[in-house]
Amino acid sequence: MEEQKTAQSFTVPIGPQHPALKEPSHFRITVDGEIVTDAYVRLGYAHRGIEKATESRTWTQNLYMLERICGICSHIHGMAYCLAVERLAQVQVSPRAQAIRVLFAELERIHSHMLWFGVTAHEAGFDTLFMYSWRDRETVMDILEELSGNRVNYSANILGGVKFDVDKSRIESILDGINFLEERTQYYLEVVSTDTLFLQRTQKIGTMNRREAEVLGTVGPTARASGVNRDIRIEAPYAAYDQFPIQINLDDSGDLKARVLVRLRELFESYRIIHQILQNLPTGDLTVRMPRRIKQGETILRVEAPRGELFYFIRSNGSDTPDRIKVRTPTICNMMSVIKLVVGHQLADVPMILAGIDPCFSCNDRMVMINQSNKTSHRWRWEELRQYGIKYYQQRAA
Amino acid sequence: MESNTISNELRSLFSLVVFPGGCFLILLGLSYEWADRKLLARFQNRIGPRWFQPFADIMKLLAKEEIVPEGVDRRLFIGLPIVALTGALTAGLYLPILGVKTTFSFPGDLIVTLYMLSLLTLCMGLAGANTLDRFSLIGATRTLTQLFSYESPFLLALLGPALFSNSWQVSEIIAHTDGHWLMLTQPLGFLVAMIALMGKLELPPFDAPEAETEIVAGVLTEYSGRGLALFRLGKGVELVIGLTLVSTLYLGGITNPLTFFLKTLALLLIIVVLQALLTRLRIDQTVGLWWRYGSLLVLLQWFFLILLQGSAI
Amino acid sequence: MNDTEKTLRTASQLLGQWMWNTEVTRPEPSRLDAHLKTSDDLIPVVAGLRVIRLGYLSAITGLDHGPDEAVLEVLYHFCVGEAIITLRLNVPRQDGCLPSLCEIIPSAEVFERELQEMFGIRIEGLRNPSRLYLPDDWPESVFPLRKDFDRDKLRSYVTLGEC
Amino acid sequence: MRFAAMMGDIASALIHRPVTEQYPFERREAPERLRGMLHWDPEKCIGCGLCVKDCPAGAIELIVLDKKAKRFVLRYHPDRCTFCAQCVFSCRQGCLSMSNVDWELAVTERSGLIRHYGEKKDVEEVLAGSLKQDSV
Repeated sequence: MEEQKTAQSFTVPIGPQHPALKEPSHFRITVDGEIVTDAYVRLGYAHRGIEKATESRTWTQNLYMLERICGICSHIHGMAYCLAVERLAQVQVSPRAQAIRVLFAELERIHSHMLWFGVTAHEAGFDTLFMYSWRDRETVMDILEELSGNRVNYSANILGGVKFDVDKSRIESILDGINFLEERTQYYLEVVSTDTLFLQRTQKIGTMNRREAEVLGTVGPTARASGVNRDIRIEAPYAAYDQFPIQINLDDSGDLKARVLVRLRELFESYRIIHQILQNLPTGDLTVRMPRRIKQGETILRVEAPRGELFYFIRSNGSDTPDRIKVRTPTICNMMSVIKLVVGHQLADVPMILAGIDPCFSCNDRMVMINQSNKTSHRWRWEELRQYGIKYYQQRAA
Repeated sequence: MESNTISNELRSLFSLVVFPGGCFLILLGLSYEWADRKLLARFQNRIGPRWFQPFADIMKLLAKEEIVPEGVDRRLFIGLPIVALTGALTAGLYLPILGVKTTFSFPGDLIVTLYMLSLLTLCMGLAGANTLDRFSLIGATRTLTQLFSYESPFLLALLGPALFSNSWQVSEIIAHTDGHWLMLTQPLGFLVAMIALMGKLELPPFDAPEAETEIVAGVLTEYSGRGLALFRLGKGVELVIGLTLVSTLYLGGITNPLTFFLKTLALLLIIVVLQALLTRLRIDQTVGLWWRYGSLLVLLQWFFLILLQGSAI
Repeated sequence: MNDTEKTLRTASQLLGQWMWNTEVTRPEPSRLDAHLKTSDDLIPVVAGLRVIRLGYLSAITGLDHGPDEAVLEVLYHFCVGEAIITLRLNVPRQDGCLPSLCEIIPSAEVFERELQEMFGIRIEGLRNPSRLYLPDDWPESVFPLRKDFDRDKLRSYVTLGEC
Repeated sequence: MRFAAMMGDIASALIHRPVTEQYPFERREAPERLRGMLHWDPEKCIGCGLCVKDCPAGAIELIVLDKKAKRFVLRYHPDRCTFCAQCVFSCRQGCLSMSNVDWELAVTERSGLIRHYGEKKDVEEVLAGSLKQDSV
């Protein structure tokens, strides 16, 4: 991947800081005129060393750290961790707590998909759609705030159950919000499938057929938009998904339009599940007691995050801290497909294709111990930094 | 005799610096920029900036340090924004800004006006190509590509009224079209002129040259402080002049301040609605649109015009 | 017998036939662990799983059982439906080396690069063996997810750039 | 296929007020469960230290002046706090709560990022002690 500047092609760096990227990552796009001929990605700008850090924290503390792997899909991380630890500890959580977990997960999916929808519209240069979809997203944020007290990082999970109950008075307001969103989603579905100019930016862009999607290892809505029939909520129902079954949404065309449509249609499924849960909320205690030390053993837990399959491997050695927690987030699986897909497209399509997989770099990068800024903060004392600054400006003046 | 020439010169100086040139056009440009942003915000259900925001932006930029990046031609880098703004301001001298009679007038001043308007875009393209920054370079390519695609339909669309009145002098066209709403008799020309104006101003959906999600700020990526302020002022002035030009030629002329504001703001409203409704076009789509449809439509318009004129004679 | 059970039974038979002395365990109802003896077996086994379309590679986990152990453990998780088939493999701590699965499963590349830089297990046959997550100036022989990783020691590697 | 599919929304925006809230000038009432600043009730505390142990961010310090006389001071660091409310759920005595009134966290001075809860004289004693420590 040598940077070559020839007469025909040159390299456009996208990132680590770039308006198209809401999080840091570095892409090197080689273009010939406007056509992309090569692409290269460098990850790791948002590394926080979470996997290593879990080894030195207690089981309870880890819950909140893992929840902060990602700001958008925070609940699903906490939920996967709790389910895995409860399985290791052989603790049975009440059906009510499991249903509330699913309720939060689906609300989170709505907010994540709406956020993504807005970002995609923005990348396409359709700011009106972006503004309106984010305005409507506030509805689900308000519901989450009403339920848990926070708009993101709800921390609804606790080892052995959930923290927040859903009472009668809240059910009403949630349903009101969900009904409003359902109406709006129908409208957006119509907009994205009929607006000529938006279709010009999404139709037949970044097409990936089913075989490619499988070979490139894509997961979640990105894979489902290419017709790969894979959804952990259906394949291996966790929490309360066995009582509230989901129906899969597939699309065969595999282009950006399909990815938009699949995600929007998934929202309807979420609305339906939320209706069902609120109408048939099981009874039971919210929490059960959890031991501070977790029995020795290993477990694997897979859940369907808004972006796709999230994989947790947890190993306990019987103490109050985990031995190893391995997290494989969905974006890492989808990222490689972007690199393959952008080649041959216009430069203008790159942000769209990238947005199409709903990348989450914070999810992606989570494992390094000491990052650049941390490193310098050990070494650069204030005085040194001041001296450096003085020297730099002296040199510049000279 | 002596005093007469002095007062003449003073009058020229006044019209160059204060009204309609210079200060007044700049203020008007910033106000129209605010109106554009505010309306767009309201269409998107937002509050939008307050009336002084564009002024505050320009003040802040003018007060800031101007960074000249390495590897650029310094004189060009500093000179281009000035030329761009001057070009835009000069164009205003041949137009009935605020409904007042044009300051300068000579046969063929319409062509000069159009050329002066293109000068800004050319300067921006050159400014982008001048820097080593890749985003600027791509922005410059796109700016110039777009210029070549909308320029000829725009020119042809604006020459339609000139053909109608058999003159290429703005003041004569005004006199001839007074009261004639040419947008009704030449709807295709009007449509093309409006949309080409949006392309000229690089407003959405024709904002590919400065598409922030792809190439940051396009040609202006490396500009900061004074240079950026001047380019933005130039854009604001161009907005006013473009609106004035189209309303003069197609909306039955401008004779007093009231009609000026009514007609230009009505056009602005149309532009803002289009901005809110449309998705950004890729550069290949923009070029395709202009060469495939824009030019064809305007040629069709000319065809009818010539037929009509021929039959009238 | 449900689908998961059927799948796991097939996998169990397959792995038993391919690896005559592979130890197959069932730690959880939906899981099957196959302990491979040598890294030479890895490619044939994975190819076998691919041939009968048994699962997709979901993740590769590295495990360090403590600084005293002479080996690291690598886990390849293949998922199909609810079933998870895990291939477990011991790799020497010093100069450990594994063949790359990229030929059979292209998406394995990122997981392998991650394993390589986090655990110091060399992966042979990677098209692009460069760093995935770690900074470019990260010291060569420091592997953050090993248990003997010492944060304080790392600081001694970090040099202040020339100002 | 049609142009301008969002015309409806744009037309309706003309009659609808903007949804943006001008925050410092108009404040929405916080929901009941909003997790703002941590509040502590010294009466009920038995000094078990579970909150300190479970806090994932190390935002709570419990300073024991006299365990028998139940003289405790809780030092709380809002800047470290992640507002997860684990401490509230860990506390078996129910002496911790998160306020839905006291949630505007921005401060102009660093000293605002450390809070001491407890009896007045105990807090003073701790503050005097900590000042002495700093000067050493």
